[in-house]
Amino acid sequence: MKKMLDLIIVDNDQLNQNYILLKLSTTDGTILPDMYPGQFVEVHVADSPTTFLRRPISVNYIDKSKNELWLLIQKIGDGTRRMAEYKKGDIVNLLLPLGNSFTTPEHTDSEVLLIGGGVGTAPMLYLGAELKEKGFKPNFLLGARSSADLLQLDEFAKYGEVYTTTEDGSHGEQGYVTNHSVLEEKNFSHIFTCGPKPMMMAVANYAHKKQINCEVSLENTMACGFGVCLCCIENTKRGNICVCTEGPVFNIKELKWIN
Amino acid sequence: MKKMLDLIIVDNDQLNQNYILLKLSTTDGTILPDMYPGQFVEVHVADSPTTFLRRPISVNYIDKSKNELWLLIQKIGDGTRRMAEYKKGDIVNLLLPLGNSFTTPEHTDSEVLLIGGGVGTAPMLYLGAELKEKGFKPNFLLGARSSADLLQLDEFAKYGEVYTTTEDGSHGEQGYVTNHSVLEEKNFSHIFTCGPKPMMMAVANYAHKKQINCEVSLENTMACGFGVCLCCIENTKRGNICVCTEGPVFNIKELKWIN
Amino acid sequence: MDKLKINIGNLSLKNPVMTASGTFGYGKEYVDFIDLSQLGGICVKGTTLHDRQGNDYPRMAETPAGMLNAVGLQNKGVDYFVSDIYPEIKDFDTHIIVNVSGSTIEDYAECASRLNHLDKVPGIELNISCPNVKEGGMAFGTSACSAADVVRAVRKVYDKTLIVKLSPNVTDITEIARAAESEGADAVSLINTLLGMAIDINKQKPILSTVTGGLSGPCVKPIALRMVWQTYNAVKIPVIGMGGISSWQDAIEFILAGSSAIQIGTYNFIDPTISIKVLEGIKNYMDQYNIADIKDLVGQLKV
Amino acid sequence: MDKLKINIGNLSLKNPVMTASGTFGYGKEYVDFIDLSQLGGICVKGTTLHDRQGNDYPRMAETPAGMLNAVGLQNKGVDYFVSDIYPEIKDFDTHIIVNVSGSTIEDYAECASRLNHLDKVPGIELNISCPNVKEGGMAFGTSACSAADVVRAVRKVYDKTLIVKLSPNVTDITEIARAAESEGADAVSLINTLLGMAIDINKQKPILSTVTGGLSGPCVKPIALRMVWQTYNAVKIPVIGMGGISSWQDAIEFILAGSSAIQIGTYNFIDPTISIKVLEGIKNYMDQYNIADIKDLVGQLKV
Ligand SMILES: Cc1cc2nc3c(=O)[nH]c(=O)nc-3n(C[C@H](O)[C@H](O)[C@H](O)COP(=O)(O)OP(=O)(O)OC[C@H]3O[C@@H](n4cnc5c(N)ncnc54)[C@H](O)[C@@H]3O)c2cc1C
Ligand SMILES: Cc1cc2nc3c(=O)[nH]c(=O)nc-3n(C[C@H](O)[C@H](O)[C@H](O)COP(=O)(O)OP(=O)(O)OC[C@H]3O[C@@H](n4cnc5c(N)ncnc54)[C@H](O)[C@@H]3O)c2cc1C
Ligand SMILES: Cc1cc2nc3c(=O)[nH]c(=O)nc-3n(C[C@H](O)[C@H](O)[C@H](O)COP(=O)(O)O)c2cc1C
Ligand SMILES: Cc1cc2nc3c(=O)[nH]c(=O)nc-3n(C[C@H](O)[C@H](O)[C@H](O)COP(=O)(O)O)c2cc1C
Ligand code: FES
Ligand code: FES
Repeated sequence: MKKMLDLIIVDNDQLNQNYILLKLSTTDGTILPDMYPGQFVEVHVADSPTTFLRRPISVNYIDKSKNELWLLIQKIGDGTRRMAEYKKGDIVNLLLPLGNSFTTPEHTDSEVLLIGGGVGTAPMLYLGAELKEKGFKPNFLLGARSSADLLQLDEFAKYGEVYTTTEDGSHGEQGYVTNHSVLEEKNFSHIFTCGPKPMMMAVANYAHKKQINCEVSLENTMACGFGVCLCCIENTKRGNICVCTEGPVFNIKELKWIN
Repeated sequence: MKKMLDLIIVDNDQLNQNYILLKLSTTDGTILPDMYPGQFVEVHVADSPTTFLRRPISVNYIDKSKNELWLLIQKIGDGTRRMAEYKKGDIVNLLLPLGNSFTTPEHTDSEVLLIGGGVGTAPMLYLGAELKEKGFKPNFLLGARSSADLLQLDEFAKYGEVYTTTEDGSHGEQGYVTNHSVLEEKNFSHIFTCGPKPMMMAVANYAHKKQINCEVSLENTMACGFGVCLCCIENTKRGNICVCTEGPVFNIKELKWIN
Repeated sequence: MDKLKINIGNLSLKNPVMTASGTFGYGKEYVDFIDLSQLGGICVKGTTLHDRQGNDYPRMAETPAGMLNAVGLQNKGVDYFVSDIYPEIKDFDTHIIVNVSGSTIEDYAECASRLNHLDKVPGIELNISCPNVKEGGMAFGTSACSAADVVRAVRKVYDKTLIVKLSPNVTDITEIARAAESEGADAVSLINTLLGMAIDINKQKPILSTVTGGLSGPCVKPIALRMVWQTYNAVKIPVIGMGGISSWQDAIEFILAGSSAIQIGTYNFIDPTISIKVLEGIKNYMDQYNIADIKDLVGQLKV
Repeated sequence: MDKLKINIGNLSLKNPVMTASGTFGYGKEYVDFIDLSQLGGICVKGTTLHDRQGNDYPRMAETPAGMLNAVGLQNKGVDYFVSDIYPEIKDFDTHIIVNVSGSTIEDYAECASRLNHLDKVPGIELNISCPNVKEGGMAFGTSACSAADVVRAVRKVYDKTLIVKLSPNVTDITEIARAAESEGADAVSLINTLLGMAIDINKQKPILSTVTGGLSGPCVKPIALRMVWQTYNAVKIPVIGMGGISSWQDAIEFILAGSSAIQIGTYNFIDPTISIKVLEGIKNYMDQYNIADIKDLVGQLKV
């Protein structure tokens, strides 16, 4: 069930000058609604005159023991910059949980690969954590421009093997995620990915060629986030459908991406 | 010369739940521009989505020794409420100084009365301080609904005799300023007033009857504050003129108030 | 609660708070957030005779205190509505108004006639003002003559409450309102979106795939309010006001300007519970000012 | 700096950044804040043949991301301008454009003719779009026919650069633009304010003394941009774009949509130095994208 909730900022961790990690909890100790990997929230940025609509942000992680929702945020424009200024104790209004979620593979011995690019790594953390909890052994392949954009590596390491690529070679292998050697070394049955569209398209093509089951999480311009404005469409094989309700997670078989 | 300046909040004193006193200074220690009693500033409330225009606020006091500009603010709507949340260290953008100022009487032995009502007491503090510095012995007559709305009484006491009225009798004489006994007891040659329009009109009528020289400081809806939008007019004997440049201080002889 | 009751044609609304077409889906998307039975009515998504895929992506641009949309009436057509959606929503304890659009007069009429028999749809809102479709749409709403033609055709085949939704992209909205009235419209609703545009200066391209799109949200409120006031003074049928309502104060402004009912659009995206808050606010305002019947507020602006 | 030069009729502006009439006084009010010689031009306050007291107070209402005004062309008349104001401002090192208004065609023409001989006023902007005066004003700007009549009359008596300022309160702004063009206007400028309204729900009265007033500020930007784009595609004379510009990014949008020059209005109230910031931003943008001549940006939107 979707809710509109006022949550309280428990922590704002300035990861570096471009990224922050917000930790939120309920104001009265009630348990956060169930949220699944791949889902997102819509943040109301109340005090930014230039931010009229809510901002969609993925669930980065749910710390069940602490009753915390984590949001990993890249400073892009006024809305995200304002969020980056939130202080412990501030109240933020959210719609949540929104969207569908990644599909858990049937067999826990499936070799699963979670590919994140840039801030698109955000949903991969929670997905990895949940997969591990269910008995999978997730592999993470994280790509970024340079090491400064590789975030939460320690967190990822808690849930599986972490591979990285950077465009400038400052961390892990140099190049794009689709060139990483682990793709040759291991035999993946499932790929989950989120990141810049060109990266996801490359991943999708790779997965298609190798006949690997592949789900991608799309970003899109959203006005509502819960299926009423019809602004966030992806032109899929089933026609124009809403990313915010029928996605953000899509199996590549549904998309018109493969060439 | 008018300036657009970023000033820094040095102190935000929550006087009570409706009023705050902001103290601002320059960010780099340069001396504040000269400002005269009756002048005002236009505050840019940057982070209130519902506050598009600047907000006019009177100069409450200039603490020359500390290089501080004081603004006394009543919480009315979103703009003033946001100002009330400013914290030490916050930067605020202001236009200043704006408007004309009160006229200093020629002889320092003139019996001068400064009448303030509600938040209209704001400019009276600086006016009283300046008059005292010039050798006058100002009398202050401050009116409010109840004692909670009588502000800065200790400050006023530094510069002259303080008389008060409250509508509920919780401080000073009960009733309106125009009923205060000091008006009978002393022989005033000059009255300066700022406050709600009905109060100022009553004062103006009283002064006119008694042939006391009287200046009033008008409030008005302003879009610019420096004479270009022509929104802030008062219909005077000289026609429609701008309160923000030809005022806010007017001699009652110029106004069409007296009946 | 009777003091909030209001009539639009034969239609009796339990209160004047409705939600605007294209911003409220089919209502069911909001059941997690609010109790729909509290609403006066729901205008569901624009419906056309045939299935429409709508415009290409991107369809949205944020603007100061508002947004542009270029959805282009994406919907599965009236028959799908009747067979698949209607059964799911017909038992909501509120009035469901179907917003009807078309590219030709015949389409409008045919679409309307297929809705005529639906028990739980007591009225339709004729959208002669959609700026986001190539043919028809707004074109009908920008001339009194073609507006009259559409309304006349639909009136012939549609028996229940007929609301005509007007375009603000005109020199004189009262002309169009009078044309609709004279052809038998039971009410007019206004405003639809204003035609606007936004540009991505890095790509040097329009943000919307359609170049221009429809502007809505608080930014349009002053214009909408003026048009409601003008129209209220020009026609005898009820006026349903909308455009930028984001608070109960806004709703009161629209009612004072002459709106018998109001619709909330874009702000549902920002606060999906806004309609209920607006309703509460109207009630409190009426209590505060001792207003015994909402009808005593409609158009009571002192000028 | 030559890469910023732009021509409007015979008038050569050193850069495309101008300030809008009614928001910049006579320029002198801004000398404390900025160096006027950096501006491409200044449109001074609306001037009429005779002295006008303007409308009653209140004349202003704040609205979401904008404001309504009902100043009503308060000014001391053209003769006072010529005798008292002109001498004070004529030596500013920028172009002074006088915004001319009237209630009758004869007034417009007479007012324009009295400005014809002023050496340092190289052009006038004909305001056929002011929504805040009872007679004339906007009425001229909402029909192609009467717009043509005014422009024709003024063109006969005014030799220098004639800019016609269009009203956005119309169904089709390109019609009016073409009418102005065909009567010899050297350029069109747009948009003037949109007719709007605001209500004080406690007093149950309009906030403005005139009930309705003119809406301006960032809220109108999407509408203005759309109209500039439409007009640019409809006429051959230069288009001067305005409406809600509050940043250099906004100005670039207007230029890409077809504005040869832009004007900044309401935002001067919020930031009196905004015009200079916009100019700097345009320069940087041109550097960033290697644009050698501003003319290569005008209307270069890729659609
Ligand atoms: C389902 C979903 C999940 C998301 N999850 C996250 C997340 O976990 N963390 C996170 O940091 N961001 C996430 N985003 C992206 C985030 O929503 C945007 O970065 C944010 O809305 C930008 O708001 P702003 O006000 O800061 O910038 P704006 O002022 O809105 O935009 C500034 C500039 O960036 C461009 N821009 C805006 N949004 C995007 C975008 N999505 N992609 C590329 N360019 C854009 C604009 O066109 C504009 O030029 C997600 C988006 C979606 C749709
Ligand atoms: C020259 C001048 C000097 C001023 N000096 C001071 C000062 O020193 N301290 C101070 O606290 N205030 C002062 N004011 C008043 C102050 O500018 C307003 O209270 C402020 O603009 C309100 O902004 P807001 O956003 O909080 O409220 P808004 O949201 O703008 O208004 C909320 C409600 O209050 C009403 N309102 C707005 N402004 C006024 C007003 N001026 N009078 C009565 N009702 C109003 C509005 O109509 C609205 O209904 C001064 C005004 C002027 C013109
Ligand atoms: C995303 C979106 C889709 C819309 N779709 C329709 C529609 O299908 N039919 C219609 O008549 N109006 C449609 N509208 C217009 C709204 O119903 C309403 O008239 C307009 O948005 C003004 O109200 P607001 O400012 O409260 O949103 C749409 C508006 C938006 C924002
Ligand atoms: C207070 C005010 C007064 C105005 N007076 C005039 C005027 O005298 N003549 C005119 O042509 N336009 C006048 N305008 C309109 C502006 O010049 C401009 O066209 C409009 O405000 C849109 O631009 P903006 O959104 O940047 O303000 C006035 C606008 C405002 C806000
Ligand atoms: S964002 Fe509104 S439907 Fe997806
Ligand atoms: S506030 Fe603009 S002229 Fe006074």
